[in-house]
Amino acid sequence: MIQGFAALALLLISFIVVPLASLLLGTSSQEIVKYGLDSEALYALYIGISASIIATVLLIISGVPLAYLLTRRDFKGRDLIKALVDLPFVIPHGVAGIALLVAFNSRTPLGFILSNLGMKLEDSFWGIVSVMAFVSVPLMVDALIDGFSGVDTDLEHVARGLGASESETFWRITLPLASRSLVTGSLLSWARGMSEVGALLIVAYYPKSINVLIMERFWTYGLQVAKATAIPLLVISLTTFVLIRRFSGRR
Amino acid sequence: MIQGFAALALLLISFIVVPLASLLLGTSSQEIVKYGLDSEALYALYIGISASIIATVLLIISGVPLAYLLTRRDFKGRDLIKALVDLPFVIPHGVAGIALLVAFNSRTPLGFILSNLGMKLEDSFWGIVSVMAFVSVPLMVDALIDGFSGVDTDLEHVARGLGASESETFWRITLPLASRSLVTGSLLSWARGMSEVGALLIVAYYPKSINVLIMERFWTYGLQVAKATAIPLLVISLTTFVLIRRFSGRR
Amino acid sequence: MIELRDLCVDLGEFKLDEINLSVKKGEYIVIMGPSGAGKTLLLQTILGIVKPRKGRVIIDGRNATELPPEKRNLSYVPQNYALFPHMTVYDNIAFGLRIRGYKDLEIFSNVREVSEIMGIKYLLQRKPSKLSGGEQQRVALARALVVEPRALLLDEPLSALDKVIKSELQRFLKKIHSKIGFTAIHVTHDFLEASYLADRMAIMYDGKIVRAGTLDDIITYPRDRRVARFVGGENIYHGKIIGTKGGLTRVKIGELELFSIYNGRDETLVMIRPEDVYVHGKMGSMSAQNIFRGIVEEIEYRNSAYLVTFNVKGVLLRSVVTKQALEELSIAKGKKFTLSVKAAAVRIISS
Amino acid sequence: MIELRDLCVDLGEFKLDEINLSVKKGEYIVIMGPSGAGKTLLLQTILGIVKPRKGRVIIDGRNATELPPEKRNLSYVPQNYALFPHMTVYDNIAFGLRIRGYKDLEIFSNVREVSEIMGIKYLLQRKPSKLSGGEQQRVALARALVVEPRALLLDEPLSALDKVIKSELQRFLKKIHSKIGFTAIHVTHDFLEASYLADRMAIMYDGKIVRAGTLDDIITYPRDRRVARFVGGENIYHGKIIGTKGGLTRVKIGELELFSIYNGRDETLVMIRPEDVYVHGKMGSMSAQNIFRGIVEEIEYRNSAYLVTFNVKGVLLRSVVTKQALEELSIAKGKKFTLSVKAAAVRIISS
Repeated sequence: MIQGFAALALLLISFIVVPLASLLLGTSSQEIVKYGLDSEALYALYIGISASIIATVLLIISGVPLAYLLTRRDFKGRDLIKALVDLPFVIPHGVAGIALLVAFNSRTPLGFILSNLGMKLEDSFWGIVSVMAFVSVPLMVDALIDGFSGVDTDLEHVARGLGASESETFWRITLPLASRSLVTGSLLSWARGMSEVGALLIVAYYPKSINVLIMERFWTYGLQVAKATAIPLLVISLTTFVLIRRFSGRR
Repeated sequence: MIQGFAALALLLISFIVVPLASLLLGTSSQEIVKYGLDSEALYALYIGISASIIATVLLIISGVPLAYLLTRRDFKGRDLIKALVDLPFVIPHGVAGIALLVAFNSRTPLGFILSNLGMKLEDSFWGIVSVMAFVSVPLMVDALIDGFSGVDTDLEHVARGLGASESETFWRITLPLASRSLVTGSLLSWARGMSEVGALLIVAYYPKSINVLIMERFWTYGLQVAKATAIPLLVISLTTFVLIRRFSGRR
Repeated sequence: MIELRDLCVDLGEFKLDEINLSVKKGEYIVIMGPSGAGKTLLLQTILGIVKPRKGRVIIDGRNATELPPEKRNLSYVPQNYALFPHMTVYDNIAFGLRIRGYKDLEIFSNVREVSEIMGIKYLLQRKPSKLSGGEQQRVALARALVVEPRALLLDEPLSALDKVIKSELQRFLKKIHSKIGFTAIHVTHDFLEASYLADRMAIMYDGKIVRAGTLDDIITYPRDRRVARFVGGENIYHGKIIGTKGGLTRVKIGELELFSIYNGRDETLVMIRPEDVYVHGKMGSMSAQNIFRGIVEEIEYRNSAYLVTFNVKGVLLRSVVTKQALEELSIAKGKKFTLSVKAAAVRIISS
Repeated sequence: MIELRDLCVDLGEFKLDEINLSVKKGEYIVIMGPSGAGKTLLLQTILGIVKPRKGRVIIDGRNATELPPEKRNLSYVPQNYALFPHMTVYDNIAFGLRIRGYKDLEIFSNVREVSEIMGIKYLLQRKPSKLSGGEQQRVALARALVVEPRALLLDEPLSALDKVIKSELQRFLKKIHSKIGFTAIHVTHDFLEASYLADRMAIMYDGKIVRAGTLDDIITYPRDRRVARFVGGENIYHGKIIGTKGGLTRVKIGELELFSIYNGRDETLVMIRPEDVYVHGKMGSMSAQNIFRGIVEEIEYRNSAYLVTFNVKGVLLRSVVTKQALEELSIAKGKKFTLSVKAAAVRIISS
């Protein structure tokens, strides 16, 4: 049995490794410099990276409270909210873009207010941020739920008994002990933002982020140019991946 | 502290709920019938659904052995393989498509063999299957790893002592007890396949699967038509989501 | 002083049902019971983590039922000690003082003092993960005691420890208590631990305190079959009250007739503790009201003593015997001995 | 018959180091040791789940070291019983027979027979999750015994159980063993459990068997301080050999001088088990070589008996005393008594 198992397992591993290796090894450094690091590509990288960072920061600010409440408070509808958080996992990417556009485009009341505040959704930097935040919600919140669940509530009970209020306990005990999960969640959420393209093609083609640029170059110039353009992004993703595994203690 | 936390948490939840609700509630049934259930859309749904099912079946066949080996055998490089399995998580979707195309297009030796076997990658049904399988690998394998890890090895040891070989033990004890995880993994992997669009736009625009069709209609006819086309897919995704949560015993 | 009045709590599968208990200043109370009896829940309710559905928690005469935990001044010592893993031992002990806004110098001298008492001065700069189980317990006690709490709430502080370390820590706990004289509410499922440490004990079943009192009160008159079994009663029988004679109750167990000083109804349970069955070599002066002959059926070694099972008219009666007695009386399987049991040792348990 | 010869295993933080042990047919062997000693690893190596780095496992005279578990015919009963949760009790018990290709009718009659012996016929159609701890243990034993294994490997089958249930199951295990006479290798950290069940026992520390023998062998002469502590030695002292006299060794503990039948070097450890310290009311005929007076310092209740601490010239000596003796001799704090210890009970442990 084990030999057969090993053969099938090897097949699956190759299916992941071969494409990535072909892409990384099959591109010359001249091509990478020419198409992957030209000013348009660098600007698109900058847009992608900065939008994803901002999306992640927004998710930290709103996700930490949500995850804390979900792990420390027992309230009606808690299970429903836990489910809602995971919804973006299964929403097809294009559909997610359409949903954001339907809800927040500048002709909707909410979108109107936001666009007057300089946060227009369509073809804008804030549109990119919204898309990235939307798809990353479950990653951030689930990592934080794991983190807060991993903090023994007895530690908090002891702290309370020693005179610390709930908020003192949160800042001195709970959050510091969940900090690894916060880092993991942030990296995951940042990486997920950087990987999205389907929803971006709908909500914010412009300003051109790196993912959109890769698609555009594939359609305009073909595989050769697109693959060179993709290399720097792939390297960034792989680096993030290594960091994620380090901080989450492997996995 | 708790009031502030609750406010921020509510903001995040609305950010998920409002777009999906707007999309579902803001589309009339006439529109859905006209654009979401016309023959082109139904055919595209059929393509998407069947490709995703086949991708999932292939992942079961190769993922079960891989996950079993990863949880039951201690070998050099096991941690590396566990890491490789998770790689598709962080690969930007467009880049994943490009990588698959670079490795398996019909001008590469491997792609040449495959296309002679009727499994050409570019703009073909098998291309769709490949893309969907690639992005779903971590979901399937991680679910199975969870499942197999959850089976107490003492059960297997007892069975071995009672005279069952490793393969008898696998089929009679281990796999039956991991069956929930197999179902969860399959649903997750199927749903992930159904959600992909970026890589499809690169590898297999044709035959037009539902995700590609939604993009095309958005670019050609605009938001109104695209959103109606998206509704059936969204409903399917939400149903799958409910099933996943049922089988994974809420997660 | 801590008083619990009619405390009722419902929390999923656990509950507390009309708990009444008062703990005097300096007293060491141990609450026993099997797992699932609600012992931890009781501590959490006293601490203020869990709000009761009904009833009151009164601390030093003041109704504390609605106070949050941080206003109660009770130190909690959970089973795993819950040392803050991201702080050194010093910072762990200093935590409560820092929260109270003490100055660094005061904190320093307080931590020093308590670490000296606990014998953990050499540990102050270490992280909790580097400590042994015994060291962790001492640190947890130091952290709990340095804030001079109204009471210590200890949740199974000795389980999950090796037998040898456990008995060392038990002695340490007793020593520290007699030295500092803190008030303690200690929860355990181990009767031996309780009998060693407790000034007074209470036994819980299904969220209720079914028996409270001193060790002597409880082992001599458990009042309830579960309590009898819990505190190690070995000889428990179904009996029948058949009358009275000379102010004593006559009770029959199978063919064996015994006198008891207790009263009871018709059908009843009868308990005789193994330490109350005396074995005699020759007829001497015996003050006991129940004297009969028994044949040795089995001899088991148990904890530096022997548990000898006698067959008395078909009734199996266990007696604790020392090695010395085993030798002096030449007790062996099949031999016959005179046994005596006082009427006061034949407990009638009507439940 | 199972023989282990020079067995060495390395598995992460656990190891086995030159294990030698032989278990006769029908023998009940208990292996004791603190957690982390390698007890479970030893069972897994015998079962064949773990391959040894060196040494051999010989089953009924045949080298089984390279055999996979399914060819060894050893039944494993792990701590949690590991009943197959997706099968009924009947299918659990039938599992081994089905694997062996028995016909349905044979399976039926075999399962019936073993369930009758175990008293679990009424459970056959239930799922394991519906069973109590005691029922689970019986089912696990039935499943293990129905295939008539060469030996049963039991891994802490009684820990994680309530005290009361635990002692019931202990008795059941002993009864079944004397009825069926299977060979058993039973692992535990509980000395009381071991002393109740074992024909012979072995004590493990750090992957080594440091002492093996009968209960008597081990408690009377543990040979090693850790073993002495493990088997409940209370009186362990640093002593000094000061010579011999009349064929006996003279050993000094503080100011107290004792005779021992054992030999030893200069500085040594001396152990006197609490059951070997006899207390006398009046001078009578005493055969013991060591007779001295001691003052009662403390009396502790322990497990239906009393542990009395005597101060003898500054040395604290604990003795087990029954309630009967406590009364008859009027033992109380501060009173003085004559104590005797045989020269054979003064163990010299040179380690």
